[in-house]
Amino acid sequence: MSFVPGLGILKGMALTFRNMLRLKPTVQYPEEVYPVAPRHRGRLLLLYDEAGALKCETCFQCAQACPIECIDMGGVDTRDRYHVHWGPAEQYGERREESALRRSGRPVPDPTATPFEPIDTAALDAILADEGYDPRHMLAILGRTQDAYGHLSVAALKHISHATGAWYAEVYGTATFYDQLRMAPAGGHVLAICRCPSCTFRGAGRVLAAAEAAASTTLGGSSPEGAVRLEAAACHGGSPGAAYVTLDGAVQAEPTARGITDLLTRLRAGHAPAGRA
Amino acid sequence: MTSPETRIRSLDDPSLFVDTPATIYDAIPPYPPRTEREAEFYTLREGEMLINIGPQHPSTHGVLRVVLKIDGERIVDLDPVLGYLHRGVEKICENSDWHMVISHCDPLEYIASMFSEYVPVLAAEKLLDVTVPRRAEYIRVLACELNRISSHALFMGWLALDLGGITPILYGFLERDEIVEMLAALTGQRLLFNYMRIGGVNGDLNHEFMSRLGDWMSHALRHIEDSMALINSNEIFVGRTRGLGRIDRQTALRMCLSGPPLRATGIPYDVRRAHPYSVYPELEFEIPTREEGDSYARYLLHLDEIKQSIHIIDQVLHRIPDGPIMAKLPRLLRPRPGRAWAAIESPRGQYGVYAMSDGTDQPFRLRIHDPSFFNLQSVGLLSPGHLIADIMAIMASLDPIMGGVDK
Amino acid sequence: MAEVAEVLRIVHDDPGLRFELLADLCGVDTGAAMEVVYHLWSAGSRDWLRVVATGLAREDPRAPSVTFLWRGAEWAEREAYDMFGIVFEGNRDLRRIYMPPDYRSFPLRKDFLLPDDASRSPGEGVRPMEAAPEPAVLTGTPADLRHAREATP
Amino acid sequence: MTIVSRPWQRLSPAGRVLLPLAAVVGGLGVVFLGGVSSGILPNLWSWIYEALNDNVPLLRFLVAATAVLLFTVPTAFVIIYLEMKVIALQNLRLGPNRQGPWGVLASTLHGFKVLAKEDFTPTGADVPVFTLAPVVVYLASVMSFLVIPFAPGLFAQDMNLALLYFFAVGGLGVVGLMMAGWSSFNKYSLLGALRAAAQIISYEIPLTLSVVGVIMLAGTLSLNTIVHQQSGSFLDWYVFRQPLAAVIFFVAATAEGNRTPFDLTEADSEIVAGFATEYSGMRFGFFFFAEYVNVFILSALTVTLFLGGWNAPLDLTPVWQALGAHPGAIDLSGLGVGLLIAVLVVPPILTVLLALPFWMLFTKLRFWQALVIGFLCFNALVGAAVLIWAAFSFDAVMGLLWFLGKTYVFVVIFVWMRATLPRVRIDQLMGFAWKWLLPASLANLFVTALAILIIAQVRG
Repeated sequence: MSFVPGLGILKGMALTFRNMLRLKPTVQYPEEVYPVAPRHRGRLLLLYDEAGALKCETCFQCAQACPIECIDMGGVDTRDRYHVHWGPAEQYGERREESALRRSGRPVPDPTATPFEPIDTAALDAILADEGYDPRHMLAILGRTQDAYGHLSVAALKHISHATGAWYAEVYGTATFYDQLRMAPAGGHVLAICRCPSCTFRGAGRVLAAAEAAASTTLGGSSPEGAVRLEAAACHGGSPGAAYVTLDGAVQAEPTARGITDLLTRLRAGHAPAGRA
Repeated sequence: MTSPETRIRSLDDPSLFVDTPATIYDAIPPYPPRTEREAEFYTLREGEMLINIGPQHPSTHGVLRVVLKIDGERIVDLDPVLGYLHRGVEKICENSDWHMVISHCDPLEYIASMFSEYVPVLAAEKLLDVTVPRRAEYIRVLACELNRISSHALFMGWLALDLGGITPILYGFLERDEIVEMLAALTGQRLLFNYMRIGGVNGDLNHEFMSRLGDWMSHALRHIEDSMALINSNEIFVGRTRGLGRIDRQTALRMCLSGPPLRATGIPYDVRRAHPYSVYPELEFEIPTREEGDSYARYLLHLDEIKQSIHIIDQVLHRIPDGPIMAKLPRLLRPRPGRAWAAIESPRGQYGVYAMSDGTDQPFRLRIHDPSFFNLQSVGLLSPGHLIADIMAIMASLDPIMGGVDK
Repeated sequence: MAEVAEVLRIVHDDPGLRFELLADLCGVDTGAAMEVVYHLWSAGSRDWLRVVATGLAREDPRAPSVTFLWRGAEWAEREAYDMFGIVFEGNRDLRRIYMPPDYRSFPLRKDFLLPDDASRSPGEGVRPMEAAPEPAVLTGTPADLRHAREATP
Repeated sequence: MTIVSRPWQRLSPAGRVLLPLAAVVGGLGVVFLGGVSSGILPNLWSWIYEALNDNVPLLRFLVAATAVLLFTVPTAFVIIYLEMKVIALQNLRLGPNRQGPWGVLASTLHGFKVLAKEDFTPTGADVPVFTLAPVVVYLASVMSFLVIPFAPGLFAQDMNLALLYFFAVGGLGVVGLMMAGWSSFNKYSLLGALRAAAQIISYEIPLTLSVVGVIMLAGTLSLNTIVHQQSGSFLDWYVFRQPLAAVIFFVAATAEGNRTPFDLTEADSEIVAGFATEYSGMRFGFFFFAEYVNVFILSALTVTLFLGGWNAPLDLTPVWQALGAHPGAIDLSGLGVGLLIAVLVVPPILTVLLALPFWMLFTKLRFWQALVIGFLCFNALVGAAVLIWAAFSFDAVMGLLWFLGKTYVFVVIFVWMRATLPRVRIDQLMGFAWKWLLPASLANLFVTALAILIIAQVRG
């Protein structure tokens, strides 16, 4: 195949040379911004009318009509409580993974659908009403629920999620993050150690290390046979002389590493506390 | 080389050792061949090799895998594998109402999405026997022709990019960007416009759109002409595309080609003239055709079509009447039970929809006929005997859009 | 069904008609029977010609292939087979075009059960037509409706 | 937890390397000083001095070779930046302008980024060959730097077989490409490697033959003498006596360096990235730099052979003499102490003088910013002055300027072709080499020989 590099190539080269000297249409984005047409629908923004009121009254028509169910809306009712929640986002994510998992042939673990026994929600509703269904008081709600029921059951967390409108994942996250909140019912005794700086200077660190060695578990967990459970406590600056260590709420007189180790071994051995009825 | 018995890490899960080595180069499918064509393709003679122009490849326009049987550099046979971009649009449309069909059909031919949303609207209007106001018809023609020019400008850039030229793709994008910004001023979006409605269009012409259209029309043709002069007469470009993928009239008809590949063989089949729709009968334009039917003829054809489109836009701007842009239609559309076939001339060929309605507000069946689906088929016929570099040129000149092919 | 090929050949070859351009070939499932719809165009006629081959049995729909007239119909027939299961005798290359090769059911048929994941379900996603479950009647206050998603089985 | 181990654990990994190293060096230093001062160790210094003295040429070659090797890296960076910018300007876009003023640091940052990337070895790759391929390719293109005469006295090694050495080393690059292509266990790279072999071998022949014409005229293979023979005005350059050879050389050089329109080995649209498909990180960086060093060498060789290397087009020294720009013109030593004061006083005055216009014109600028700009302008001025003074006083600097100027003109032409032309098909490539370039170079050879004989007869 033979071609003589004749006029065509040279004309092309001349054109690119001329273009090299021409003004460039590039828009330097951060400094200059290309004018967007007024009717541009690229901006997703919630419209306000001229009086400043929100134009959306959470009728969920758009979330219902959306072909790919990508609209996640949360609505506040008239008494300013955040309660109505059209949230495919939560299920959407799980649903997509679920179908992918099922298509791959693996069994589909479905924690939210695992049957959990319902609880009597009277006490829980009282706590929620008292806190005003406000998701920002989540830690207080969970603490009082644990005091009321002994531990945080899945049913309780589901109910709190529905009532306050926060996602179940958020509530579950808060419950599992703090050491003093426990999801499993505490079988045996609860040994709580304060972790504030003043107690640590007085030896709480060594006590904790000894307790973890003796109960062969870490803070927030319970010993293998469930006799003892280690938790973090808050001495609120109250412990004058020694580290603040409590066993089932009773403050320990000599909170030293050796003392606590003996206590825990006795508890785990006898599975019944010495000297407690 | 690595001997088979050494333990090979699996490609999927590096922590897993597999005894049989990961057959990276094994394009032959593990299951037995299902048809004689598959059996004949996957039996390799002496000196032949299977190579994947894989789903991720710089010059497959979208996600397309082509298994090439090559002997040295020469292609012996070719088997395109589709389905990588299949979203089941037809099944989704059967479960959504007539308005949602438009937004589902938008991303099918995403480079010219004004056409891919115009056809289901046309079919629905045939079923509903609704008359669209003339101003809406003219706006539709205006928007479609603008979109055609932007799609053709991009085509020329891609063809040159697949042949190795770096500059034409950017000149093509410059042209396309100007038009797409104009359409964004009219419709609100740059790529998937979602502008057509059953019975009319979404918004009327506004000042922003008309001013941009005005100063674009003043230099429209001159810009495209001189930016494409870079490759029109370039000896290397002509040498690579002249006589490549030559189709004669009979094979073109037998391969059900449509659009530029068919008109490049001399057959003047253009749906705007063959079966006029909307206001095209009143507009005066002619159908450019070429005789050679090879890649270079297809390339030049796109240039002529841009001239015709600019001519059409000019006429539309002079004749556009006033009046409403939407017909009076109830919010819930329940077309009469029946069937309707509607087809328009998209930049890649005849784009048709066969809509069946059973009286409910959901279409009973929505068959989408995409021109790239049939144009891509002729690659299998044209490329045996050429080199690997040529298959890129042939595919680029047929200009398939994988969104439309895989539906 | 054999006369469809005959009809198309006449329409294609007859000098008076000369419908030499196949605009579209598509499969349709009308619930009762399967159909194959051809659209043809000729320079002479003002409109498209629609040839409908109806009455194909639902269990084993068979239709003659038109690849001897139009080689381009090969992929259209492959797609009809892939989506409806219509077997076109005479097509050299009748295999699935969109679905993965080990896919067992035909998605666009009316008895295809969408929510059930067809590729893994024992019934291959096919639900007997007559046993279509009637939609569960939703009772209770709007609050219950809010969690209707959990309520339905 | 003894005292020693506690700080050792706290040391960072780098610390664990440097600490013992410092200890060892310190110990040796102490031992060496002690030995020398106490006379136990003989005075090493004189021994080293004699060793260096008697093999100066070897030392000169070592220093020159390392200098040239180090010089290739900035050349590659400059050419990469040049290509990015020129192609961008021709594509009607701005090109890199965020890294440094006008994006000057783009290519250096590109180099460091490539250095930082993980270089992954694909499964099934032939590991030793895979890792050595980039080294072979890079060395092949860099070794031919040794032969190029940059300026009258400035060259690494003046071999009398310079051209033969150049083509021998150039051929080595193909071996590297084949190694890369074969060992990466990937069909695309195999195809790329085979194409590279076919292309470079079939273009090596016209390249070499076109140069033989020049050799016949010059009579030597040494590039230095060739450049010396082209001194005088630009009419003595060989391009006017060997025009066809120059064209053939340039076209064959484009194919030799895998540049567009012959860049089939790394054809993006066909075989993904050719032989370099499986390479990432610094290994790919070597291929990348080798390509641009090749561009520089080929244009340098074109300039040396056909455009008179470092000779100026017109010998204007008498004109400069008349203008008083002879080496001794500016004699600063006469100032004596005044020179010291000038060095202290002149820069700040000039900086302020240069800063004033900026400060007055741009109200946004604060005074210290204007001062900085003034200082930069002052530096630019002084640098230009020194450069001009050096150019006129040493002909090596003037020669280097001319040589680099001409070479970068050709580099820009290579880049210009890359922006404009599409790629050639493999059979067109082969056909062009064997059917057009080879006969042309043979014809050129024949005509040159005939011309020499006739001129010899005429001059008798």
